[in-house]
Amino acid sequence: MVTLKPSESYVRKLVEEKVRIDGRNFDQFREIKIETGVIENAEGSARVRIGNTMVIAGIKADVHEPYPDTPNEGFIVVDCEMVPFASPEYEPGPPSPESVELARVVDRGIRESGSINTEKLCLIPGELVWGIHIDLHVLDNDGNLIDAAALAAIAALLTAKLPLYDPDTKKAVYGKHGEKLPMKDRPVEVTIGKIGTTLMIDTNAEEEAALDARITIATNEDGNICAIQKGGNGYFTTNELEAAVDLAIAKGAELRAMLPSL
Amino acid sequence: MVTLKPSESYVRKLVEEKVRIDGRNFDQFREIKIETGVIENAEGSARVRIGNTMVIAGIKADVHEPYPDTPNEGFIVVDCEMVPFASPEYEPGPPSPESVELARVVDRGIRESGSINTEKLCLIPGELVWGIHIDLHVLDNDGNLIDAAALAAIAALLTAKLPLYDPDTKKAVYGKHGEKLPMKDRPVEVTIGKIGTTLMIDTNAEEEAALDARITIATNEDGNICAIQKGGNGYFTTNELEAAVDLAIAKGAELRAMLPSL
Amino acid sequence: MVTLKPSESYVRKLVEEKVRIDGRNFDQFREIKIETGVIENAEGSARVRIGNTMVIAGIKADVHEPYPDTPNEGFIVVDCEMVPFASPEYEPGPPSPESVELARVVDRGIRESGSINTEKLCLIPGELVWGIHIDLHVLDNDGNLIDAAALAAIAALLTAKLPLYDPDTKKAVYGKHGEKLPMKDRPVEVTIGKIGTTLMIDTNAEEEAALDARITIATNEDGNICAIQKGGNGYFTTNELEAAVDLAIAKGAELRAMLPSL
Amino acid sequence: MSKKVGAPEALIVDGKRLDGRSPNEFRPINIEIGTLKRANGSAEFRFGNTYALAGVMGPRPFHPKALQDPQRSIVRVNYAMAPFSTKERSKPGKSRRSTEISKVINEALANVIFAEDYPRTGIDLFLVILQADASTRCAALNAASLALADAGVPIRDLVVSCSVGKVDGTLILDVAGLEDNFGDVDMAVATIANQDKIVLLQMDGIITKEEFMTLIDMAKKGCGQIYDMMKAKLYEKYVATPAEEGA
Amino acid sequence: MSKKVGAPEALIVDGKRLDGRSPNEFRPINIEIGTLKRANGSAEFRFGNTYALAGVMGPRPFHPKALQDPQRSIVRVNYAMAPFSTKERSKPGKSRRSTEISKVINEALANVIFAEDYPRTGIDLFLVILQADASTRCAALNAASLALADAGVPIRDLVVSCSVGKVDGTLILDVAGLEDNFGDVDMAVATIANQDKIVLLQMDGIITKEEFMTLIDMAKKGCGQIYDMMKAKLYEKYVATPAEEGA
Amino acid sequence: MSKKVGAPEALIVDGKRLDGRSPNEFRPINIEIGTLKRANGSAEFRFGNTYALAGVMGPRPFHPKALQDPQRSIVRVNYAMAPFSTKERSKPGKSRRSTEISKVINEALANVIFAEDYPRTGIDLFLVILQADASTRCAALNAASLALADAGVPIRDLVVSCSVGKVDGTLILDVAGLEDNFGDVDMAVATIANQDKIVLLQMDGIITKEEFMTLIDMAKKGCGQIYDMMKAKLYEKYVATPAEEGA
Repeated sequence: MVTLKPSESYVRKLVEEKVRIDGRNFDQFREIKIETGVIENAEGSARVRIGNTMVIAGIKADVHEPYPDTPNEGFIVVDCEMVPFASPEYEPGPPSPESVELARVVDRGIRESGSINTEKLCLIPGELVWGIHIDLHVLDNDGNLIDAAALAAIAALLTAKLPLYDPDTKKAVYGKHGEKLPMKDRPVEVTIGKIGTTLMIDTNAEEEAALDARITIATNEDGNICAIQKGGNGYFTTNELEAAVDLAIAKGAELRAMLPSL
Repeated sequence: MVTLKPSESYVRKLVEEKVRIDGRNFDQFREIKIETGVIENAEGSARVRIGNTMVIAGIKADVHEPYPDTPNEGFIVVDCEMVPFASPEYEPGPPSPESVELARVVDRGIRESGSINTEKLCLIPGELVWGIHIDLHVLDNDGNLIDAAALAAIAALLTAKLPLYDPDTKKAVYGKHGEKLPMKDRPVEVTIGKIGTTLMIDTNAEEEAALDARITIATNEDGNICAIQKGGNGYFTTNELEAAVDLAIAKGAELRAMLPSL
Repeated sequence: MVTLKPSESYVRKLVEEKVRIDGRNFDQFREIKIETGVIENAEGSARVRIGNTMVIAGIKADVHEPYPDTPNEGFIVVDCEMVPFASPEYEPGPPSPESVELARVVDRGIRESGSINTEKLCLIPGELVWGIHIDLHVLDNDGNLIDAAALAAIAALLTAKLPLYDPDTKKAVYGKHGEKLPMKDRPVEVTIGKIGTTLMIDTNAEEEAALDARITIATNEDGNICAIQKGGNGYFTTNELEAAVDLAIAKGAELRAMLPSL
Repeated sequence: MSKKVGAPEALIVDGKRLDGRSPNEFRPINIEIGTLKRANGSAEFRFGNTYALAGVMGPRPFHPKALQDPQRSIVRVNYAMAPFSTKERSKPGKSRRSTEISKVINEALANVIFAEDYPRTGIDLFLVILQADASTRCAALNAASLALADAGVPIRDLVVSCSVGKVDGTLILDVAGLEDNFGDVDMAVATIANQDKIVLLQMDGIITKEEFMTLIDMAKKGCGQIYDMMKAKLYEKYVATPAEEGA
Repeated sequence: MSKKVGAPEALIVDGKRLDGRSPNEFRPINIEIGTLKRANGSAEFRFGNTYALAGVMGPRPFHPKALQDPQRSIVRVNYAMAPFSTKERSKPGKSRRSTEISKVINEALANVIFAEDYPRTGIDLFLVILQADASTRCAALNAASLALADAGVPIRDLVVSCSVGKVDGTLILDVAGLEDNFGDVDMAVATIANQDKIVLLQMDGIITKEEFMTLIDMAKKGCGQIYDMMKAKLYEKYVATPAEEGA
Repeated sequence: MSKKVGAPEALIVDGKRLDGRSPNEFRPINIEIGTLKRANGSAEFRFGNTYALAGVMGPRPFHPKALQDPQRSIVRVNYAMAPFSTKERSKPGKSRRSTEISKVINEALANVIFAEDYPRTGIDLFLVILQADASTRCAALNAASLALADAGVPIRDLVVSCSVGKVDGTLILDVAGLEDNFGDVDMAVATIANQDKIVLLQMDGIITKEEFMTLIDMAKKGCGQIYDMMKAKLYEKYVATPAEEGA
């Protein structure tokens, strides 16, 4: 059921009084649930709920030619479908800019952290490699989609098993799961929202309607930064950026602790 | 020239009085004309007229890789173009749901009856096969398109000759017709319309505007059913379904008698 | 900055008095500037300005399979992008009919004149050839786009150098320019506009809004015709056609004199 | 026809199907209602590994305005497979198959929706197959009916659907993946509640008239069983819960 | 240039063309008017194996309303090849070629249609090439003119079209398939009736000015012949039939 | 990770970059304003071989009318690569990359455009990369700011942008092509004028917090330098020219 949106100005007024619309602390997540293995047909899958937000990630692997500049490495592709029942604002049709951005930001966290050993995804050097499709299905959008999607993606990857490879047909054999994906890191993304001069994590849909700007910071197992994306029509100062990085590192560690181990 | 549509309610009232708008019996076709070989560039072709409805089917064959799950068999593809001069309701653009449904229902009749021996369309096992394109062009829509299109498709297939295959270039040589298509059966489709509690075949455009529901039943040479599609916003009872099957078998035999022999 | 359009009727009235809106003679070009080598990443490039009209042509070459009917020849492809800042009438999206026509008319002048020795673009007979992409970017449209685009295309081709071909990878190596393109002719296109009974060359945007018809005539080095395209909602008489051909040959020679030599 | 790649030796062994079921037995059926928070109504329906999720948006003002129907709500159905729902990844986006299935599901539901109660509006049904193991259109249609009920859209009664078929010469209920791929006949049927009103019917494969009539009978009985389960679940959710009493 | 794959030895042998015609001779021309029942006007035009079918829908209210022209009817032309019209199957849908041909046919017809008689309406011309053996745009344009007349759309006069060309050094009328593929010059011309008003002109291939002027002359004469045939057929259909007398 | 195909031996040799620059040095910057005649405003911006062209159309009435915003102008940004801008030809048309870049550039400019001054209108910014050698979004954004100023669209101040990065362990300003392809970190930053207001920030690659803060500092200084150049060029064009005095 749709909840009535408190007006943007009400959210902003509360924030000025240092209160969040749902009573949380500014550095506090809503309840997070991670379920893996929810889709048997997928090589790996995860359903992540952050409050009322729900995203499913499914991993499919297939045999492909490598990209010309990395002839001995497999590759990943991230796609995002925002199912139109996830938000009254969504419409059927080609991916919106928001959907494209989401997929690309999740992709960068996984790719730039080096979390997948793509060299181990090579089947025949220069000829055939595993292509890993990460499909994100946004099923319920109550804010903070990027963090939920990134979390679903890495949880699905960490529990994924490749299909078998049949050297005779040079094709994948599905339904008989083989080795685990060669994972090297567990990047997570934390998005920090800004309303007025206040920073907060895990914004819900009401808060996002009132947001000045947001910044998504992906961090890796070492606590280093591996990707950043600023969004929204506002700005960040240097001090705000530093505070955001600190939040991302600390809260990223919290998220990582919920993930399956490497 | 466009004919004025009698109102839907007038058609329905007549049917209650057991009269059709054009005076036919409920189990009576309009005049049917089947001409084959109307397009010389096609491997096979047929123009079918049922009353004022006119459909052309053209067969083109080309050399393709087989589908992975049938490596030693050729395949068929059915496409439908509803040319926008065929009805005031048609518009240029991507195929409408009606057009997609038509192509798929015609496809199923041909495919499920096993009418084409796809194994004989294999050129090099696992490598190259004949792909048979059946293109349906709806030129005039005065109702009962599915039956007309299915009839045009099977008439075109029955009279089609494959191009020659050049083993050196592994390509088709057009313009020099080779063997006939390996046909095994002559499926036809009969669509039964329902207005109120009355069933009827070969509905014209006026009747279709007043239709509650319709059911298309494909039957084969043996008088068995090989595909069914119910359409429209209404329902059929079990008794109505049985009556529809009986009509489809009896009337299907009539249609089949007009076709070229196997 | 946008200039205010004089009304169509004013342009026509002036023409009746044998005067052009910008004071030129009817057989006189505006100032023409041709710069080549403006895009280093391209194999060849040219920026052409005719008055306020500006078009950039960029040449890219890549290794492709040949077309089936010319197994031992390379090929050309011409594409046109009318950037929406070039005219208040342009919109983002798929190419307009005007854009498609422009690309095809430029293509025909180059192709039909035999200006490129496509046999010399063969790398492995029947297997691999150079495909030459000519991309036209219309940046400012103040009329006479076709002549400007054709001029940019041939200037870019005449100064283009192929990438190196690596026989091991069967791929192009970019950034290390190899041989010049095998050019045999220097076709140019001259478009003659008609307002009332007056013919004129190099119409500007104001004149084009008032045009009855236009005809584009491509001529080659020998002064013969190699492609013609009539456009617009009006007609030409035989006498007008003859006068147009004479103009195209004479003015084509003027344009050709501005081009790099073969 | 030659055996297809991947076909099992037999689909019925000692009277039992590959997953151990008897011919006239459903796979485990799982129903959840109201699983989505932002949709106006939602439901999940599973036949074994076939997993469908339905969400309803609306009734809401239809856009663009020029296409509103002043007499009734415009119902649109969008059936789609998640890319990870199948063994080989399904390409996202509309296919001819999904267009056809959306159409027949829409026509089936048209029998029960009081669209005339909401002129100028649109009701959008989005049906997502999260996992596919045959009978996906039946699962999607059942989820759709429940989602409409959950959204409070007035309907005459629930449309319910199941599949029947023929494998190795045996007539079966609730066709599963391998039975669909390698069997003889696959037929999807939907009825209004447990009434003799068939609102969806699609069949592939060769069959005699007698077999067809038997399958219709099996399907109607199957639909009746599903109707009972769906009603029970709605009752449990909307009537039997203390939360509702307090409302 | 090397000989193209499939090219015949010669296109002219003993002064005769491959199909036995003399250089200045048409293929058999076949005209049918009013072949479609649901279109507002229709016609077929054949040059030998080239077979074009035209249908007119309208004048009818233009949609969307916001784009109506309060001064005149908006004429749209849609030229398309049936997939089975060519030896190798043509992919359905718009191509750059079909876009260009639709544009030049529209411009040619703009010379004769009294579009200002029907403000706020649209006139849609759908031209289908059922079989292609060169000169398809000429056949389509002739069919279009006749379909407009059949629809009762007021026109100044018929636009008529034929092709001319040059093969093996010989100037020819009505270019056929192999002559188009392997000849030197192909030129499509259209005139208003038998007047010296050229409303469509497209040429490919190298030619001198003198040859060009000769081709223009041949084309005009050819168009005149076609004009007579088209007028005769219209007369036969609309004036000479007893049915009309009774009306 | 194995070395990528085409990677140079080293990106920094003797403290100098491949093109001879020191780490904190820009490539030659070239700015032209008002290069287009038909656009309402235009500008070119080059970092070395990276060559961006921006044109503004509007403010002009927004179409379709139903989507006009009665409170403000709707700003649309369209970033695109010319097919010949890259070594391997770029396929024309929208890509996911161009969609994302258009979005972040739009959000950056939203900080400065007084969109509320032009209700019911649209402002369209078309950004074309004519040649790509990394930092294309920065060049495009700088060109966009200048084109807005040239068009007379009221803005709070110029948005200015540059890239920073890390190659071979060294932090650098203004990332060029090979440094982007084979370096460790690439980061695009934009600020409002020379203020501590970061309106665009995208980073790829692994970096510590300390390095990140240093890069932010380098980027802000770089943006300040570009701001001075852009202002000087605007002054030169609009204030210092005798033509303006006469106006």
